[in-house]
Amino acid sequence: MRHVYLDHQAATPLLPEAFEAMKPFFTEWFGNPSSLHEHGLRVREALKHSREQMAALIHAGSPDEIFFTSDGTESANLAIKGVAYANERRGKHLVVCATEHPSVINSVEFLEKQGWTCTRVGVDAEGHLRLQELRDAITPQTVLVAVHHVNHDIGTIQPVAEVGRICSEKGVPLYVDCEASAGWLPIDVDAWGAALVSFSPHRFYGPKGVGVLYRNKKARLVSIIHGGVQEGGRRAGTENVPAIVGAGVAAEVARRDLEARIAHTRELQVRLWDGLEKHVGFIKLNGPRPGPDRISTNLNISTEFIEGEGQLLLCDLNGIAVASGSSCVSKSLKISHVLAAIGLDHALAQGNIIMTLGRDTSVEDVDYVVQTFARIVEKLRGMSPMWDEFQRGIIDSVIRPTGRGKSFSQHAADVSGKSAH
Amino acid sequence: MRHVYLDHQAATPLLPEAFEAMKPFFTEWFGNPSSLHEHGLRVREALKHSREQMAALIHAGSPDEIFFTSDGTESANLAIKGVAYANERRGKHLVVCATEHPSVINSVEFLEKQGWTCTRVGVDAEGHLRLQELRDAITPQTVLVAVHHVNHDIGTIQPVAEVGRICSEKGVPLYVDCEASAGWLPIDVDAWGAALVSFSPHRFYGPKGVGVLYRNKKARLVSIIHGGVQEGGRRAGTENVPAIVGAGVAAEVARRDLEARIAHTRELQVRLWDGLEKHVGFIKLNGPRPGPDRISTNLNISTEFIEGEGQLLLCDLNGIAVASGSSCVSKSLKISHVLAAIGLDHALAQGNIIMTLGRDTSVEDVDYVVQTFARIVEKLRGMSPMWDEFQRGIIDSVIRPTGRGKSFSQHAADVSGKSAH
Amino acid sequence: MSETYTLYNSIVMDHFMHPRNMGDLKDADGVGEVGAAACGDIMKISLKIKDGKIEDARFKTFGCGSAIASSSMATELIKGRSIDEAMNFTNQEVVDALGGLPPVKIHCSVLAEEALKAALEDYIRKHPETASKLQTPMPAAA
Amino acid sequence: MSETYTLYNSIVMDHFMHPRNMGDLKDADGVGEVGAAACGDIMKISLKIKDGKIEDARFKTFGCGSAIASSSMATELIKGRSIDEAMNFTNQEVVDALGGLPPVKIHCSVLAEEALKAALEDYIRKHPETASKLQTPMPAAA
Ligand SMILES: Cc1ncc(COP(=O)(O)O)c(C=O)c1O
Ligand SMILES: Cc1ncc(COP(=O)(O)O)c(C=O)c1O
Repeated sequence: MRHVYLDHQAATPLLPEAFEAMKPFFTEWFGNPSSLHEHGLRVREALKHSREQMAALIHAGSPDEIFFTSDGTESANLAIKGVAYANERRGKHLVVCATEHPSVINSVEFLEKQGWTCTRVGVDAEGHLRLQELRDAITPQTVLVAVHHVNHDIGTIQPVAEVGRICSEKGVPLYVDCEASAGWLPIDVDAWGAALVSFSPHRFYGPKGVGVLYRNKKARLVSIIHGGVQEGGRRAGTENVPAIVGAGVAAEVARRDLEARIAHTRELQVRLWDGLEKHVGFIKLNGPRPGPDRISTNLNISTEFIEGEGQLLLCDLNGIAVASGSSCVSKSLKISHVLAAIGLDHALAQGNIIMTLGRDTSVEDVDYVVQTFARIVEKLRGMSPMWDEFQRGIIDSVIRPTGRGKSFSQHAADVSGKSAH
Repeated sequence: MRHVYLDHQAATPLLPEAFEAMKPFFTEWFGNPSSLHEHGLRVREALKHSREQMAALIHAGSPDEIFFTSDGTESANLAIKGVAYANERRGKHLVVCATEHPSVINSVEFLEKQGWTCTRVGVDAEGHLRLQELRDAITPQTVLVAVHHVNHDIGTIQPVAEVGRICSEKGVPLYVDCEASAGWLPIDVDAWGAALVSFSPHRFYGPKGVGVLYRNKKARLVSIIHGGVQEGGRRAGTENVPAIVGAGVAAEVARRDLEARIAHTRELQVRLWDGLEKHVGFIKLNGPRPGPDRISTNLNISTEFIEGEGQLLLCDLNGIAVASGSSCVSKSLKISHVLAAIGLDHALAQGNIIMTLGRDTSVEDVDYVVQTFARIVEKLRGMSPMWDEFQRGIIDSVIRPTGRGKSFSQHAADVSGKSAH
Repeated sequence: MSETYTLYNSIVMDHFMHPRNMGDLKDADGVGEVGAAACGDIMKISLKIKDGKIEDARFKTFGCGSAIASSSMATELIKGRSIDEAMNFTNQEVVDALGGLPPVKIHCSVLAEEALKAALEDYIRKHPETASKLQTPMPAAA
Repeated sequence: MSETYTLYNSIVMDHFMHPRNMGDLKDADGVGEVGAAACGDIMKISLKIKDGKIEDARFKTFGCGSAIASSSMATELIKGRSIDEAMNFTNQEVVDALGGLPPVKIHCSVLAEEALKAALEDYIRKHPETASKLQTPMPAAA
């Protein structure tokens, strides 16, 4: 059986060259960067080099603006809370996009419990932030605007440069979560006028266990993990040296291969979506069409009349690894707040699958997925009472309405006695 | 030149068997544990196994009581803030020992800025927590008592079981920072009645990038890094799978080798201190004598009339890696707050060196260190105006007072115009 | 696929991959369709009842793997039972027969119980004469 | 030791490992001993002065590597200078000659300057006749 990994948004294999670079730091150069002797100083050099590699990837002015954390989540927490706490006396208002990742949304909710207020700016049906709404949301008390570069769920590329212009006009620092874009799209912190940018190298073939936070020297930031004076006093705790070294290599390779990676995945993305659209009926692409508004790696699709987990399981049984709902929170089995924010019909949100391509995905992989997925959908529709009821005109399709029957949501509400949403 | 690594408190080399276990998780089993497909489920199993290994090391009742963080610092932050926030409505008072690690002390200081109050319980001249003072410090508003097992600086073993009895009598949860003891001393969370225990496998030959927090099911704890639902909702963020796997192996080996490690390092500790005491005059051991009150790996010594960094540098130039002051904060070059808390004379705090032994340290290593250190001290005293002035009766020794001359501190104050402390 | 790393145990996976009694019954004597508001799953069970006994059962399910497995198992278990026995059927039987479900998925077995009860109620509604013979009082409509 | 990984640059390391002018001068014409309250370092400089010129200089230092290197370098730089020139000596000369110091260690070079000035003041105190000839006014005592 063919094995096709289409969950690059959740994890990527470590680059062999990154692993090679990491190896000596486990058993040989194992020192603590805080130590003042040879063992410490050697690894301190290695951290410095990685900082330079990170700075280059995002066009940061100086490696001193790069801080290492443990992952993208911690970087997001540090950006949000670290700026909020640092500016507590200036104001206690934040503005975020409604479709931020939970690491941003939940950090904000935590601050709200501590007396901050937050405005969540809505998105259109394709997930684009409403710029005017954002502009209007900023008040003299606003100390931070947070907008992600690419949506982790539906692949929408946000107008970050425009947001940056609004922020600099209003004099409010901008934080951009680049977890879903770093290594896959060009990032230029200066061109955007971003005060903070976060990302995590494990999303572009770096190791797990390290996150990055860029902070422009002018932006005020206090630490949220307290202790020693590591990372310029902004992140206490013994640095994960091997991972930081490997992450540096991954950043360098990503920078070198960026154009090729984009071209390769874009071609496959188009082929995959075209194939699915052709061979699976009643299927919808969530987020923008493949093109300048969508990252080249992500396809978020809704297949009508069947549910997502079954699709995921049958994919897995056929060697295909995919995600459903919001990849990072799929454990909770809740429908992603992103799909809710774009106003996706409940019937379609239920049948959600996310496929994310990578540098090793091939044309053959894509063709196998199209074929296999069409069979899977057929099988699941054969089991689904909704498909049957659609055939019999009892319920209607959302994707291609026939004008016959009631809506899925209405039907679901009728049989469950409660509203489905 | 012989190379002797005596900074095991700052870092240890990764066990080869731990590294072997980690390897496949970088490039082959690279999945995200949150993923519902094969790649995710495989690594989810691996996390579970490591949790069992951690639970066994500290005699935890269930692997579900083990949470993975990024390091000991984060674990300490989570223990302190996570309990404080969870019990906010019950009370806002904490009790900690004055000689806790900065990750505890600075977490507490952060909470103090947010309206909590904290009592710091003093220690005696050897660093033992004053039990009666601790008992008196607990009020009906106290929501947490934090006491470390072993002091990171001077190796004092605290009467944790007694503290546990006081805490259960008073009905207050106890958090024990075991960073400096885990893997080197037996830990029994149930016998202690500890609600929370933290440690970091990189201190006992595990990898960097992972910390552990044990939390008894009955203790209330909320998360401090917000985002996804990883780690039972108590620590969001993609898990550092390879490190967690390697840490499990390190815990298992530590448990197996514990007795042997203790016996080996104790023998070397005694030999090293005896040798230094014999060959270097005017030298003092800080903390308890080698024996039941001191961890077997640590020697914290003060050498009179010379300063610590020079000793450290000359050691390094002779292939010997040691620490000075508080190993984790030596970058700041400040005298450790632990040495201040035991009331160590400023003259002695200045000349502070910490040597920590490991499983690979040999008798020959120790003898080389004794010899070399004696030469280093001689060289530095030859350069020191204080040594000269002591010979001439202008200043006196703290360690072996002659009754002639003024104190070092007085002299330092006279020449600098300000008090030296 | 790996044999070892699956989301559910091997019984659940088997019922998901090879569902028993999947489909509709042409001349069903009772049909129940229920939905779970919490997760959005929908389950439909059709029964063939003769001489007070469940002769045949079929299901259709819109839902996750454990929902499909739960309805497959429920229809297997229920065949051959009397209406009275069927009225006392509980989701725990499904859970046990499946060798356990993850805690977050127990509601799938509850849905199977509800679909079965709804089908039985439908039958009783259509055959009021059977109601009086029941030992178990009819549950209030869901 | 590694050649590459040292706390200070190679000039500083060289002056730390092989300090120049270490010791005391038997018949010193001026001696200054100063301490840094911040870090606890203590530095002592002795001068031999003839015909208004610093003929020889020696140091003793209780302090970190950069303090030892700073005093070694300061004594090297100062030899042969006139009292007037020496009075204008600044710590920056030490920093530059050492090829730079970490920011947190700049105070070591300041201490060297202070020790030198203290020694000069001691000389002038003992030789009040020289004071009038000075172009640089004597700094206020530290
Ligand atoms: C007692 C103690 N607690 C906590 C820490 C912090 O641990 P880590 O360096 O793993 O973040 C240390 C570090 O040395 C320590 O000694
Ligand atoms: C946009 C975005 N931000 C933040 C995160 C959290 O990153 P991590 O999983 O590295 O903690 C994710 C995770 O997928 C993400 O997609």
